[in-house]
Amino acid sequence: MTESHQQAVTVRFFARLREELDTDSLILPVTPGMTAGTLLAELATRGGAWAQLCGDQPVMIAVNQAMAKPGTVLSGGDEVAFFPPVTGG
Amino acid sequence: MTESHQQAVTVRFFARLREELDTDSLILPVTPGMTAGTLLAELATRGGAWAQLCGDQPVMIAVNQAMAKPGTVLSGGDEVAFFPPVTGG
Amino acid sequence: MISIQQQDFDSGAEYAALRDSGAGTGAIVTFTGLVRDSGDLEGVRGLFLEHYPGMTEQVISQLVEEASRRWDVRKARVIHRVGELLLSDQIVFVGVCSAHRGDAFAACQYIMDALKTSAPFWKKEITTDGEHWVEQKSSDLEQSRTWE
Amino acid sequence: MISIQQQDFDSGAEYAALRDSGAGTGAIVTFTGLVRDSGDLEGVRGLFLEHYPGMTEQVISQLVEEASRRWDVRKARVIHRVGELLLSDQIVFVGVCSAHRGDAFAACQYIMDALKTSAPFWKKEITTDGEHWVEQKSSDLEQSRTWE
Repeated sequence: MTESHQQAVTVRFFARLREELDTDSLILPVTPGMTAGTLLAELATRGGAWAQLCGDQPVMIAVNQAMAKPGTVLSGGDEVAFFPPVTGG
Repeated sequence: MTESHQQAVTVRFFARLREELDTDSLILPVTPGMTAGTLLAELATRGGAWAQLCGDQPVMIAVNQAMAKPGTVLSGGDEVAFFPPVTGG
Repeated sequence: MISIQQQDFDSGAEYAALRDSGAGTGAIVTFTGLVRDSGDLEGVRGLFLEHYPGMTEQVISQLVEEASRRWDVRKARVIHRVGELLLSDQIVFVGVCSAHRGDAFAACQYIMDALKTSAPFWKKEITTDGEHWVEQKSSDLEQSRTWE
Repeated sequence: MISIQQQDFDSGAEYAALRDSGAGTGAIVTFTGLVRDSGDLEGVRGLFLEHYPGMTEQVISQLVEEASRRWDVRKARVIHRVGELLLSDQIVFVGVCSAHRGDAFAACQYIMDALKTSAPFWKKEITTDGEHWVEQKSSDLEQSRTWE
């Protein structure tokens, strides 16, 4: 099944998550009203390293390159990113 | 009358005070127990521009190049300085 | 102006550019962060810094805007390096020009504190025994919250 | 190191010297003060700075010692110019190296705030209409008291 751009989101991973999931990015379908938190929970059900997305360690969320919360509602075309707490500077 | 070094203090003036008193420094006799404040009051009795030493504008005091208070007791050989609040930096 | 770059920067040249910010500037505060042994691991040789291209620049630019709303900021400059860095290398530069020193100190420290907790950079320590992602320090979070 | 001098200074060279302070340094904060129109008088062309030779160095050196007692200070540098200065000229430089950024910011700002109220320097503004001794600002006194 092909998803049109309007019904899909790009999901990106960074740093430790990117390494442990062995994944830079995914294109996933998005359903109306779906939140970043729901997407995260869905990914966690993949098991293995993915389970940590809903584990003890905090996961930060960005939507369209701005910090977001689990409750942020997603739309087709959005870029969603999941990453560990930042440690720059 | 000649004062020995042990019974005299050097008094220095800076900035606005130096200009208005038209005086860089003085050598003055010091009596036992004399304080910086007493010396200041004595100088103020000279009248004219000197009266401002006990006037409305604050006068700061240093003894031997360290900030001091009117109550600081003077000894022969001390260097006493009077100046306006500082404005560096 | 905000730069994310692999190459080193010249703090002297950055200062000179900040100074050229008009007659109203009375105070320039700069912060430079260097790679040091964090003390968490033995035998640290250096760091690898990853970032989220695009978002990083956007977040820092919002921090500079927020600082400019809170304080008098005549000019601000942020440089953050990414990639591999060795001990004592420069990592980050934040420079702020202001009319007054209190504003320059506060704006510079605010940008730096907020960058630490909200700009998407991640550090990996490279030690003689291998690599290790650095965990966020709770002291950085607390320092950033003092500005809220 | 503390210098009171008529000649200008090179902030880039001062930064480079501070950076050369050992592997424990993680943060360098510098403050530079420039001559600006204080707004108290019209047509300011520059400043004349007088100081109390000997006492000035002693007071600043005590401020640096006090800062080193309160915070982690690996290296500190203070330069203050005296004599005639023009608008936009550099007046003062304070640079501090520390392991941590909070300490570097605090020590640098403390030294600068305390210098403003306790180091014997006096500024005279030179305007197109004549000269005028600058009065101490109550905001400087208050800023210095926040450290007590």
